[in-house]
Amino acid sequence: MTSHYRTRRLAIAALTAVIVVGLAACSTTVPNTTLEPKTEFGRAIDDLWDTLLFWGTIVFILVETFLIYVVIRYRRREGQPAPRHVHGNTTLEIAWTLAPAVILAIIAVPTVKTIFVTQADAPQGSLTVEVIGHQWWWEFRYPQYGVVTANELYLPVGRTANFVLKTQDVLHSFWVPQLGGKRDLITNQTNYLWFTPESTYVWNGVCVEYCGTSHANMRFKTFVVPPDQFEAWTTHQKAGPVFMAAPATTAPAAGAPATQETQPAPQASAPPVQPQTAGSLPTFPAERLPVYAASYNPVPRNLSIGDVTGDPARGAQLYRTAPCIACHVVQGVSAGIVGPNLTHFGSRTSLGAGLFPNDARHVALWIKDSPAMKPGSKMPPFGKSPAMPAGYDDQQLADLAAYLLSLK
Amino acid sequence: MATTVAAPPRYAVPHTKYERGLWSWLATVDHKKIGQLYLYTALAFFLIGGLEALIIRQQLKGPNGTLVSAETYNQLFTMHGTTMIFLVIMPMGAAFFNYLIPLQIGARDVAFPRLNAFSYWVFLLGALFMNAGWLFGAAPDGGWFGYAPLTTRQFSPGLNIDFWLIGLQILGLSSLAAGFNFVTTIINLRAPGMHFMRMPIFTWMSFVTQFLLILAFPIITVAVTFLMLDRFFGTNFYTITAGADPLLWQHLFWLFGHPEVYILILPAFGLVSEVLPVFSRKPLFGYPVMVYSGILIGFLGFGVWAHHMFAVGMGPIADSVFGVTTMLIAIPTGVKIFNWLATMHGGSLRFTTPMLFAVGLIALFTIGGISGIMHSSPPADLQQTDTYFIVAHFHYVLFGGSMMGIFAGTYFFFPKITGRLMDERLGKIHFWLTFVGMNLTFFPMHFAGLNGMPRRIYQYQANQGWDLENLVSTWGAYILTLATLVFVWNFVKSRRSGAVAGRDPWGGATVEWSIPSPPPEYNYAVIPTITSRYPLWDAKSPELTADVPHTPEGEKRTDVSVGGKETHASFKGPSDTRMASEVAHPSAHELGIAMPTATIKPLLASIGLTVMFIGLILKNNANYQSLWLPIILSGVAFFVVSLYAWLLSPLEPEHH
Amino acid sequence: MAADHSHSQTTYDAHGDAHAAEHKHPTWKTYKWVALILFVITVVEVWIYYIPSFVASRAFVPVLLILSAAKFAIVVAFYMHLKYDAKLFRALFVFPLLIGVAVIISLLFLFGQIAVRV
Amino acid sequence: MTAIPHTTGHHYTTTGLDHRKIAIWAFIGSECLFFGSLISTYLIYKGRSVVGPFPHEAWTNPATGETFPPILDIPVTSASTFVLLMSSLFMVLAHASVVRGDRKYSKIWLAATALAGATFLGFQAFEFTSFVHEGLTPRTNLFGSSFFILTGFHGAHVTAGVIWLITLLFIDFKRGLRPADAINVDLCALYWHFVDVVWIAIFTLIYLIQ
Ligand code: HEA
Ligand code: HEA
Ligand code: CUA
Ligand SMILES: [Cu+2]
Repeated sequence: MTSHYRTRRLAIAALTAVIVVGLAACSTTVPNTTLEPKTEFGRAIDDLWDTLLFWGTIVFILVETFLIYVVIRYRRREGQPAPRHVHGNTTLEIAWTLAPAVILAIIAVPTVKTIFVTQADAPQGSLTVEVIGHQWWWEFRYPQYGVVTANELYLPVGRTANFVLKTQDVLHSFWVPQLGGKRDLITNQTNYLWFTPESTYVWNGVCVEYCGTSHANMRFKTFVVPPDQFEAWTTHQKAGPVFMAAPATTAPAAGAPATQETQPAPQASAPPVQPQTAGSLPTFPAERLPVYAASYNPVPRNLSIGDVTGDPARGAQLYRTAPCIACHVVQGVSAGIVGPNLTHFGSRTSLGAGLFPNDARHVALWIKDSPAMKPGSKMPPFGKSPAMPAGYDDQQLADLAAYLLSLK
Repeated sequence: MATTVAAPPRYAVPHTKYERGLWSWLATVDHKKIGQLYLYTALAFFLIGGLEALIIRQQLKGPNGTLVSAETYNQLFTMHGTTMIFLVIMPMGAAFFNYLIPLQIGARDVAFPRLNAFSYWVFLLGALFMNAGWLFGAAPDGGWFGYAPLTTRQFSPGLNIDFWLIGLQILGLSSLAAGFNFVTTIINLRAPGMHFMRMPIFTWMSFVTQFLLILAFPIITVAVTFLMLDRFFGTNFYTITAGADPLLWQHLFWLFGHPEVYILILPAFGLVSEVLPVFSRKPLFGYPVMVYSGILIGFLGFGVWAHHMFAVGMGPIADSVFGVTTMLIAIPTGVKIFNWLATMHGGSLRFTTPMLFAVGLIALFTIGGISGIMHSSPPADLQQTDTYFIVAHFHYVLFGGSMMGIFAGTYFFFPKITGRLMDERLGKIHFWLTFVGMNLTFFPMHFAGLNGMPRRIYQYQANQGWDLENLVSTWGAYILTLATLVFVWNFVKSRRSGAVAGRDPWGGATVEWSIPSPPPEYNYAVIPTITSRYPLWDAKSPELTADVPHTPEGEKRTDVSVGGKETHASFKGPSDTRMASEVAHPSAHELGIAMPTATIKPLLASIGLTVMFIGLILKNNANYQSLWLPIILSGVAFFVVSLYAWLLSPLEPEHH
Repeated sequence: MAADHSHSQTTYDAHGDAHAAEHKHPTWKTYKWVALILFVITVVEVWIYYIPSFVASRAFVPVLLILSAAKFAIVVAFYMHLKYDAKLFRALFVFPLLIGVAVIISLLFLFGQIAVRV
Repeated sequence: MTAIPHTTGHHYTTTGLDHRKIAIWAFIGSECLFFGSLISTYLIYKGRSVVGPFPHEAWTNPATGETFPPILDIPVTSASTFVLLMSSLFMVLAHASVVRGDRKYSKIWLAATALAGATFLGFQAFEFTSFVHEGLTPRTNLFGSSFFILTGFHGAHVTAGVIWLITLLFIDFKRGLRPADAINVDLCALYWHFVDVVWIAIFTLIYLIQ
């Protein structure tokens, strides 16, 4: 019945809980933390956060300690004098009306400053990246380079990236926690967001506006690379698919409808590009990705495929007539614009907007039954099944996968 | 004009078939019965909403949870949020409005008893409609604020959103009707001498809440109507191909949505302000300021809605304005917190269960408020919005604020409602489990959010730095489940066999404690004349109110009837061992008090209304191509007929 | 909403006005004058609508707003006898009206604002 | 007269005002926000329609090449506005007659009010049908949606008012409206005038301002 002991014990318990979880928060096991910003934008916010946290903590400590004091000090005891009966005290009340006002003023001033700083126009000569949200994947366009890619964002370190945010369908929100605040992708509206990555690394990005069934599976990766690697990467991405280099001449501008800004790859340059970038594709090879940036979601138990090895060449033939071409761009081969651009599919580390490793087995399974791999996926299943006797058999699936993965 | 029964006229005997059994509930127009209906319904939905939360937590206990599918999960969090807000806390508020306001202002019923019944039945049917989606495996899945265009037919072709929209529409009608009713009641049925500044603080906060209701709900009604027309009749309000602006929905929704959150908290504040003085044996510190701060909170509440939209790109000016107006709300709210502390300071605190929950609210709501201020700074919010940091904030204000206040109120007024006390031991267990479980569940969410965990995700990958926080949260939820079961057990048990309370088990200060528990149908045999804010303390222990300005010159101190000895300060258990209901009370009829006649018509009207909406939802179902319109029309007809029957029949038995 | 004392005030005022309403209540004459004024204002509104030069001028919108506000106020004051009735009703109507107008204005600002962002 | 409550005659009320009159003013206050939202929506979407027809400008469909005149028809609407204004006059006269206990005129003015309201609805029906013929439906564009729903809701309010008036008229014929019933007419009048002032706002904001 001595609830003030309880209260004290509780306060201690709560405190330890805070410390435990707090430590967890500060340790290096928080790859998506918002508290170790890697851009000027992120730091502006972080400074503000420190102010907020400081004053918040002050208020918290004042209120709670006074509460605990009162609770302990004024518990009803035997033979305790009858309470004094103040019904109010104007000076006091004015005091604790003004005190918060002052604190809020201290918070408000830097807040407004930061608002105008972070929402100013992006500096000249910054890299423009168009971010287009789709249910449930990301399209990234580099108009200045005529590059179109999906779900993996490349940024040069030290150069301001100015994001132009649009959406194909519903609302989404673009967020790389370590690089700064988020901004929504609003239908019939263009939003802007810019920051300057300060160190080369790979960060996770997510969609943070609920956008339907697979909102949780709308992820992407951000590779911040040295400028030269970035240049190399863009040249490479601009070039036709490596595997299809020769045939690409047949349909030079095929990719155009998908990507207005894309100048079709100058064929001459296509072969030379390749050796130069061959071993050193400016990607983090999947196996060398930090664990948090690797994609290794489990495959649904009921979904499997026999272990057949696919043949890229057969896959290539198959692809030309496959339904895939209705939705996907492979520069010089197919021009569908509904799904992600596959021109350099093989150079990506992950599959399905950051869900699975981009390897033969997963790609084959994905083609077999995408909705099973990713709830609500707009890509229909193509594998042979009771429902779809005409669907591809495991061999064909493997061939297609082999071909797509060969598109470095 | 103090009393109303000068030369009582004689009245016809009320229809007895309405007096007991099921009928007495279906046909009741007694604010006390309706209040209880609200209470039980809300408790039931709290269990359901909690169960949904429990499944959510189980799914998120570890990485890549597979308990439920993505589709189910989206339905779960949508219904959890919608249920907790519209089917738990709002009806809990309504329960206390109904039961307490007439008692506290010394009235015999609300201004429009039949409209009051109508409000409840509409609410109940709307709630069932909203949840009917589960039966068709198509529960709403658009989130509790259903952003367009995701909720348009193009992106949500199923029935899910239809259930949500129409359910919301029906619930809105209920809230509006209740709002008009209580505004009128509080303005017009205060007992003689109860000036506004003598009104019990709970009634004051409810008064403010009613204005928030009648001013905020028309806006959501419009927003929802647009979406309904879009989905059922092909208009373009949110059709993106027609150039619609999705922000229209967001602005209209939050224009309602923010006042809504104060609709959720102000009644809780009111309840706590009733509990603290009684168990501190001190008058409420700074009553007038408490009143003004409540009004100010309600008023400011209309000027901050866009703080839910800092990420949509409103531009620096709008962001700054809404950021600052939002911060301002900390001032009146702070005043409340500090005045509560000052009320306890120097008092003689008795830690009964209601008191524990009241103190719990102060401790926990402050945390939620502070995180609220952290959101209110737009750039900072860009890192917080749509993460678990927000989820932490609103559970601290909603659970740590509203629910704590409601629990305090439930334990405090349970004896008045049932005539029996709730078990103190179980009550304390309930409190400590809740307090610990609540913090274990929601405090780690702050860290999960700051570590970049988005909300509304049914799965997350391991090694994102979120595993520990989520594990702790889920264990917290287990403890909360335990706590809730203890509460339910206590509630059921005490209703049957709790200690008999008598009129005034706590030594209360306001008039509702002067009448038997449970009160007779007419509440007050003689309408009391109110001479101060604490009429009972004036009568029983004047020393407590010596310092309170009251009884202006000219008005003599008439003492209100107070229930005998058991109302003495120190709590030694009730001495009156008989239930009020066992004591023979003169019936309203004998006293010649005119009470409204029980009638089923409000229920019928609400059924007509619902049938109408059922017809609408059938519109897009192939099997009902030819039927939906007739159903709607018959619903309308039924509604209109019942309405006329209701309006043209007198409220009370005719004189003769 | 002021102190204890002034509250008793308002309560009783409401009362007083209620009675007063019977005496001070406007007559047929007032009603007909009001009707005439409303009619005239409406005629003016429509008339200026047909003066292209005026429509083009900057004054057009403000003038229309003022005229209709005047009509609005007259009907509310006389036909809804808010001018004569209990102060309470004035509060119940004017407060929401102000919030409503504020909402309209701020929404228009917000949506205009978004349009000019770059 | 507001001091003579009707059904609650023998009940004490704090302010001496009738419950129902307080309630209807609260309702009217609430309606301000309702129509406020509808009007905001119309104004927000003004000029944002991607296809015509438009309220004040002619429009040529680039695809089909057919041209649409400006939709709004000021002369007709001015007429209906005038009718609604007059109905407000009739309403106050009806109320005054009931207060005076003048059975004959109470009936006449109530009928006149209801008739004027019905006429207004007639105008609106005509307006809507002609708009549809000119190619504007609620599904056509943002203007169509926001216009029809705003004015439609106002029309619905007028309809409810007319029904209310007819009910009163019916009672008047059946048992006659006594001065004690003035409150009932008063409530209806308040509602009716409010619907009228809403139209005053709509007429200016939607029809006249281009
Ligand atoms: C009971 C309901 C309730 C209450 C009372 C509040 C109170 C407050 N809320 Fe909260 N809020 C919600 C329910 C509530 N909120 C919900 C449900 C959401 C999420 C909706 C969704 O997205 O699903 C939300 C979201 C939300 C957001 C949007 C976040 C986002 O989505 O990005 C913001 C942003 O400003 C905010 C701010 C505030 C503020 C400033 C207060 C203030 O009123 C708090 C004031 C109180 C205090 C500050 C503490 C006491 C004061 C003192 C001790 C004085 C000294 C203090 C200082 C000087 C700081 N809330
Ligand atoms: C008053 C409001 C309220 C309350 C009380 C709660 C209570 C709880 N909420 Fe809350 N929650 C919201 C309002 C509330 N919530 C809102 C508005 C959202 C946002 C929704 C959205 O994003 O759209 C949300 C979202 C939300 C989420 C985020 C989901 C997501 O974004 O993905 C989570 C996750 O943990 C959560 C957890 C909990 C838990 C564990 C409780 C616990 O406190 C629950 C404790 C109660 C119980 C555990 C009940 C005990 C159950 C039984 C005794 C069994 C019942 C038996 C039968 C029915 C037969 N809630
Ligand atoms: Cu896209 Cu969430
Ligand atoms: Cu808010």
